[in-house]
Amino acid sequence: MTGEMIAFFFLALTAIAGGVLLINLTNVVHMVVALIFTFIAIAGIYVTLSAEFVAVVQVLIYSGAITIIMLFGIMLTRHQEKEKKLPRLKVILTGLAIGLFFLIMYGKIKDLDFGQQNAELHIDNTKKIGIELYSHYVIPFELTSVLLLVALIGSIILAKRDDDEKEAKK
Amino acid sequence: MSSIPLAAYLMLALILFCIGLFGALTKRNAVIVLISIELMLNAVNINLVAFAKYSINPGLTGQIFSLFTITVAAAEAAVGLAILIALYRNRQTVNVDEMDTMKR
Amino acid sequence: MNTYLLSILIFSPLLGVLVLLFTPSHDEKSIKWIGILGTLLPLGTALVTLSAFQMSGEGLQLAEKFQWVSYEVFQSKGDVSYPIFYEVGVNGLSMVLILLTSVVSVLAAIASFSIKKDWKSYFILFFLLEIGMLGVFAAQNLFLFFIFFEITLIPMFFLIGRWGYLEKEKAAYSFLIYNGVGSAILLIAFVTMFMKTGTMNFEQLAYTFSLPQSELNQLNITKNFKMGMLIALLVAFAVKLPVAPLHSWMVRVHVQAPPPIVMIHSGILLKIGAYGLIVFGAGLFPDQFKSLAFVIGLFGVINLLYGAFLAITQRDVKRVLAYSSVSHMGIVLIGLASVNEAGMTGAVFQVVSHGLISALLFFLVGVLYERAGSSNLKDFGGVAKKMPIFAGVMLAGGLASLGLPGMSGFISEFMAFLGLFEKMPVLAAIGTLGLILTAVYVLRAVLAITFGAEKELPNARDLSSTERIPAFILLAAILFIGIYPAWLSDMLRPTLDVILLGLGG
Amino acid sequence: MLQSSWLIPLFPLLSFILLLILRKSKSESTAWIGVLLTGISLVLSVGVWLAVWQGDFIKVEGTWFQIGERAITMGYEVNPLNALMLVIVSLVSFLVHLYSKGYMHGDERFPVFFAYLGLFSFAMLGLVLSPNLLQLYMFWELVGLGSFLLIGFYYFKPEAKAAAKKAFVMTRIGDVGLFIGMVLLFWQVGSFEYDEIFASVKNGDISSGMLTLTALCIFVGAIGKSGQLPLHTWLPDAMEGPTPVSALIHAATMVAAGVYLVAAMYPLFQASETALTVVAVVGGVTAIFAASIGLMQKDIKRVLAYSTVSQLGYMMLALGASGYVAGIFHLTTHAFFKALLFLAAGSVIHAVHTQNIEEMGGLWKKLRVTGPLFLIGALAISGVPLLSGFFSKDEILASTYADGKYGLFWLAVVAAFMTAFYMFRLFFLVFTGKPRGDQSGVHESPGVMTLPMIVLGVLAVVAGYLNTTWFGTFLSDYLARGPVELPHAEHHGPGWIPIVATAASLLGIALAYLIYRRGALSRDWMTRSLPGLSDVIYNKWYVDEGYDATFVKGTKGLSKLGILFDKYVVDGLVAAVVSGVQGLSKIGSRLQNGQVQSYGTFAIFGIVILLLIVALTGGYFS
Amino acid sequence: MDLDTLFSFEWGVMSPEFIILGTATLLSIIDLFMKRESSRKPLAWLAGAGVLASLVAIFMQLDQDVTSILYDTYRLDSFSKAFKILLLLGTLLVLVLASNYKKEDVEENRGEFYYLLLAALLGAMVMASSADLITLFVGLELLSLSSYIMAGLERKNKRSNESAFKYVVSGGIATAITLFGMSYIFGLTGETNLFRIAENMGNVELLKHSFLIVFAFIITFAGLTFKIAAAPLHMWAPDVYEGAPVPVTAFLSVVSKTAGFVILLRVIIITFIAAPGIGSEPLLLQVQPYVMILAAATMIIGNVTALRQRNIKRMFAYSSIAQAGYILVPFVSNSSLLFELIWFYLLAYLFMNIGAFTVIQLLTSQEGSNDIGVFRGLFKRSPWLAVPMTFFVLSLAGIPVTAGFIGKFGIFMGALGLEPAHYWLAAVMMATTLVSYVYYFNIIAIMFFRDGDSEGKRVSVPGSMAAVLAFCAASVLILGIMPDLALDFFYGNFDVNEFFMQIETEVHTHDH
Repeated sequence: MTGEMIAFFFLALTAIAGGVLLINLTNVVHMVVALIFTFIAIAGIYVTLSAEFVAVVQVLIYSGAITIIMLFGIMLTRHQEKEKKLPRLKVILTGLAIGLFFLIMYGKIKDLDFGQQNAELHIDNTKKIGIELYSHYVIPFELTSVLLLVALIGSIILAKRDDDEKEAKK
Repeated sequence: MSSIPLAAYLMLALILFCIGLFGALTKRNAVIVLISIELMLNAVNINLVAFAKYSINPGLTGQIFSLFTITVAAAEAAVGLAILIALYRNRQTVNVDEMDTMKR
Repeated sequence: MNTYLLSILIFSPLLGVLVLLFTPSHDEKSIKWIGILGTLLPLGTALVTLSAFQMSGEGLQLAEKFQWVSYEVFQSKGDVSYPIFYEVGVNGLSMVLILLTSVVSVLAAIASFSIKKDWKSYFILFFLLEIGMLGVFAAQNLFLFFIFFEITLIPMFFLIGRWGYLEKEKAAYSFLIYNGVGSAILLIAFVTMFMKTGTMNFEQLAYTFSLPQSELNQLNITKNFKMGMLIALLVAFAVKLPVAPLHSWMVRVHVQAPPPIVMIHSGILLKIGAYGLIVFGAGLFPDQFKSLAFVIGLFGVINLLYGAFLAITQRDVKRVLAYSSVSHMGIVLIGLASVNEAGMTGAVFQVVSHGLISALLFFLVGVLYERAGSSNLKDFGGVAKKMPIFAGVMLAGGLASLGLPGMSGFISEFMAFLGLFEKMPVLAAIGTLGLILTAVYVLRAVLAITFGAEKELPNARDLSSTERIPAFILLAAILFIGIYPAWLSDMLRPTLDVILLGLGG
Repeated sequence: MLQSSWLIPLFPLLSFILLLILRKSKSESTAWIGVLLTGISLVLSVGVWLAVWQGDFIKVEGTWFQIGERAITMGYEVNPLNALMLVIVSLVSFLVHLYSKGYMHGDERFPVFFAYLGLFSFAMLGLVLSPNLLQLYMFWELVGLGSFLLIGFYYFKPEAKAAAKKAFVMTRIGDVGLFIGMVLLFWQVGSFEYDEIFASVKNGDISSGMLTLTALCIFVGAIGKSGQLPLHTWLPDAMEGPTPVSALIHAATMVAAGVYLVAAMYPLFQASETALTVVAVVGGVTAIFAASIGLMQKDIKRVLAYSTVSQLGYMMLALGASGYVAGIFHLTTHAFFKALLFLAAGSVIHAVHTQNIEEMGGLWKKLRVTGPLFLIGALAISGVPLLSGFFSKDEILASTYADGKYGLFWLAVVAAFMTAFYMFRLFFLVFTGKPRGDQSGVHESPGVMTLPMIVLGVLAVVAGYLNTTWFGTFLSDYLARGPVELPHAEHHGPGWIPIVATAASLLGIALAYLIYRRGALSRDWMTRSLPGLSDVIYNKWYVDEGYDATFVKGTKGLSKLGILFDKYVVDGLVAAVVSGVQGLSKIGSRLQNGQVQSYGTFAIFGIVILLLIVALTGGYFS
Repeated sequence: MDLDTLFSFEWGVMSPEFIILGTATLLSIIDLFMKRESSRKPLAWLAGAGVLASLVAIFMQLDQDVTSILYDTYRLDSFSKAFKILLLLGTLLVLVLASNYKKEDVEENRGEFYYLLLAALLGAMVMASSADLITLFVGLELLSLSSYIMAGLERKNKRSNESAFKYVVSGGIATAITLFGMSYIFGLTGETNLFRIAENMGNVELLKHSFLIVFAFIITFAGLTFKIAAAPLHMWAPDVYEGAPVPVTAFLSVVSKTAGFVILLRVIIITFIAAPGIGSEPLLLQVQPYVMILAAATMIIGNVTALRQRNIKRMFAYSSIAQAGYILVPFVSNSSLLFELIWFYLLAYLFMNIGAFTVIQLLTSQEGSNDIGVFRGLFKRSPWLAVPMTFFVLSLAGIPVTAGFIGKFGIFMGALGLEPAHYWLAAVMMATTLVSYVYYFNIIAIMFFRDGDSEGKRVSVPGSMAAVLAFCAASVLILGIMPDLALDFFYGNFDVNEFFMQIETEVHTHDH
């Protein structure tokens, strides 16, 4: 067993553990924190897959940005600390469907192997990505900027406090 | 050379995807629902990145795809949260199962 | 002129629509006149068409054809295109029905005095309905037929639902859904045939289906396919005709719709079913039709007896007439089932004759309802005293309905049974029971109103001079056909000969 | 002359149309239109008859319309049989027109009555002139229409309404038989023409089973029109119509149409022994059955009506017993004396305004014309020698005996006895004894009424000499020129037959005299001695009640059942489909519970199910 | 690759998108500098002008050959042109609705509203014009995100909030599912370019993984049914349609749905056209039954559930679910008439649905209720509103002389023209159509047969709305009477084969 293998197992376990905690914890904040572990572990997984740049982005965006805005979201809204369970039957049914889904997929991906791999992926990873983004994928890239702009404006107009509301408070 | 098989990554992704899905469908807190969706997208990203390395035609494409996914996911999370806050202002609740004024 | 004569005929009611659109809706008198004049226009055109029509001419006359819709398929089937044409034409059969349509429409328009509100929209819908009816009979391909067939549906829905009696909406929905079922099946059958053969034209289809089986195999047309198509068509038109047990919508419509509309519905719209059975059933799939003849005959007899039995104890004269229509449509089936000249002619005669008779009777019931505000038999008695002409015409109509010689009903009954007795004498003999039952219920209903001790009727006036026009014209037509049937049979013969040739009879 | 015979029915039709147009006229002189036009018909008919007597026949036909290659024809034909019928019909019709002028005096629908009479005469004459079965059938139905209109003339009377309806429906049952027989013959022969049918019968083109079947079907038609058992019940009820109508339709013409039909189709019947036997049996049984009912009726017209049924049975018996001439002979004589009787009865009713014989009595002195005429009629129908009824009845008995139908023969003799009895019961009750009702203001009818009666009275006496063994068999010779081959030229039964017949009728008269004139026997003698039987007879053997309980109730019951079926099964199925869709709709909207997570679960389920199907069908586990 | 190569592409072919992008940018800037109180009407005109200009640009491109930029991340072919016309036309009409929509919340953000509408349109257009998974995905998300925001635009309306949130959650899950499927498509072939994927799908090595291909197909397909609101991801539609502002609902039911079909056609048809199924059959043939089940389920669920609706917007949501089911029929049957049938139906659907929503917007905003009762006695009150509405409803129900009938007729041709014919699918479609008569005609019945108490209360119709109504009604009728106008246009200008035509643009190897 190579060190890479061990690292993978450790990271995978962390990621899954974070997920399991997300399901089982009752405190909302704890759930988010548990998920941070998962996100970071996934970043580690990316590293093992020679995707350093993606790993960094993962840490920045998921473990950083998204988790934090989610925490903000939790703080901004009043919520029960202890989450009540949903009706049991519903949970079981959902679990059953997802379990089946898992089993069906599992059976076919467990021996998926193309026997090929790209060994040079980590060389100049970031640079290559940059070049690709600005040449081959320039159109979706530019489109993404529009998308982010939309998200920005949208979030502002939706979440902004009304002026009249403020006046009313005064 | 790495000895970790492609299947291991895919399996991990599948597990996380299922957990995310389960969370999205059973958690009552809207924020958790949103974050569970993020987890699902993350699982997809693992797939993409793994396929970028192990595939018939390995290359950077998968990683780039995953970058777009991450961006989009972030935007989506932001918008989702904004909507949630607007909703919270009016309804004073973030419980998903209480959002059922429209049915039939 | 003759080139577009038929199209002019079909769409001539549009002129009325246009004029009405620019007539103020409060000017009821003008609207009424426009309504009547607007139906006279198609009648006039129909008469011109009749004069241009060669009685003994075989095949299609006054045909028009141009390409209308085209679907092109490039790849898999190798440049096959599916053109849909606008093609109309008349043969003896459709000429007769077009005449019937235009005549009954005029009379129904005159009879529309009983309509009390929204004259303008009433007549607009009325005109649209007439377009649909004229088009159905003139259409020469499945697509066009279907379109006109459906066009009749919508105005009818409105006319029943807005101007009908108490349960009008229910009746309108029944009408819509039942006929929807019929047209749904029809559409599936039509499109299937179209896709198999690449044509929608009646004659081409008939030709294609008559090819030897070896050639049909190339088109993937099996005997079973033909049988399936025929059964689909039979079911579809059975709804329209209607054949028991698919008749309850028709009863509802006859009871709830305003009288002039029932005149049209019972007089013409039901006949589309019969027309379809003849043209598509017997015309396209003669062999299969022949092998189903017994079933058709059986349904005919069932219809005849079922309708008659149910008519006997109805309390409402409208219901009596409605079930009588069910019964009389059984005679059409009987005629068709006999698959010979006599039966087929009888069926068409019945179509025309019942068109006139039921129009007359429903007109009279409308008059009665207008006077008394009721159509329950119990509320009437001895009407003959105050309304002798009404009573006389009603009796005459009833007698025509029960097939008294000298009136059109007799000829059709006689020929239909004559036909069936050749092929299935036992069934026919059972069917003749219907003739007795018909007499029973017709006399019961008619006599209950006109004979007996006089009951109070607030507005008992005899037929006014306006009301006499439709009554006498219809009665005259009934007598004319009853006394001189050759006029009709000569016109029909070439067309029926073609169909019978296919049937090998 | 013969070429214009087609005009004969048209004059009454013209009368019908003219009078219908003049229906609002208050003037009773409109009646003369009808009288005049039927008079012309009568003259023409006599002319035609004379021409036929000379030996001229005619048949003219043209295509009416075509069914494929087959032409359906219309036209007219004159032969000995129908020439005779023409005369009878137009004569009686003319006389009845005349009589009605007086009888209907004061009726507010006076012209309409004459219009109806015209329509009926038209139909009856047309029927007689028909050269083919189809045309006959059409006029046959129109005759029914005329009868219907006339019976229902007093439309405001519920009884008249019911009677008219009953007459139409009952005869229609028979008509359907005729219809079936006619159509079956058509497909056997390929034509409706009498000639061609007879030719086919002669050539043996039709199988014997089919012959019997068609003959019987046609006979069913005759049963209906002629009021034979079991379709006789309409005829007595039809007496609700004005009395002249009864004389015209229910004595002389329409009811005779059934007999005429059998006679006209005689070659067909001759070809089937079974058919003839059936005709004879039905006729014989009807004769005695109706006579028995006639014994106890209290309504003057009903007595006459049952008598008519009985006499028609005689005619059928004659035809069935190969007594072709005898049947027609009796048809002729009966037309005269029965019309006479009805008109006389009408005159009585006109005078006393009641039809119940219990309320009459002692009218002989007041009705000095009607009384004797009625007596002549009664004597004629009873078969008292030297009057017309005697000869024709004798002929029938002789034929029956000669044909070997001895049972029917004795039945007929008994019927003759009964006939004599009830006729004289009637006579004695009405004209003799003390008045039992209010008879103030009773006076003899006017001349327009008595004149036709006198004409008929004369004929009732002399018509019998048309065919006697004493003077000559004119009628027989005359009919022999027709298309029908007379079976065996003459039946000369044993010489004792007239004696027996005379004895039977005299016995009947004597018995009636004893009971109703002398009171030698108590009137309720029979009621007391045989209560059950008399009850049954008084109630007309409960036939009406029987029909009511079976056919009428049965039909109504079936109809009600049908309505229930329509409501619960036919509509119920539709309702089931509708509620099925609505149920689905309910489930659909319940699934849509507003919970976004449920939506997701639903989606995952959808996907998983699809994946499972793929896995299972694709051999995932193998 | 340097700037020269970058500039060497025919960027001109993207002019429709650039126009939209430019207009959107301009809008947001102008909006920023406008006074709060000033009317936003000019912005609507500007937005409309932009859409119109873009439309013109597309018409000018009609005879342009197939062009592709950067490995099909953008391609201009007949398919994209044909469907972009629909998208633009739909948005143009929705803009009119939006500019007339009066709600306080919306008023405040009206500028953003137009901007978002254009952004969503841009996403949809990119979807129509791309043959690359990544571009398609980003386009899809641009459309989705804008739609989420628009649905929630009435910030103070609880229903609007709720609908937006449900939309986000459902959409997020759907996105994840779609992506999960796509990741396998990508993974198995190592490509994001659709044509290359198709090539690689034929790879013999993949035969071992045929199950995964089918799974990927089903998951992707199911995920994509979200946009067209077809089963099994249809359940968001009624709630979102009900809560969203009417113009947004119109947009979702027409433009967004059209875009959904566009991406479905692109991804599914191109990618899997040569893919092997389990065993020896081709995949598309093998999965036909499953897609048929989905189509049938969609029609049944949509039509049957619509029966119980009293809320008019909700009813139209179910109606639009059902319509999606109809359009899936030719898709399922893989007919050779596939593109023209779908295109024609969507065109017809655009007119009838937007027309109907125009009337709905006018009525619901006047009456302040979404209950179907707002139609009560409309014929008496405003016949000129009732009559066009009748046309739209009849067209939706598929009654002749309307465009809807021709569309349905075409669908039948597609379903029945094959060997073996899909009789049962046609039967399901017909049966559910019958069911749909009940609720469609219910609207008519309410308008015509029930004279309400709101007698005399006429509905005021602004000029631009009247124009939309007239245009839609006329189009519905004209296309119903002369469908060749549209079909000839389609056949004359578009070559379906271009859809399958892979263009080898210069391949840039990574030489560094």
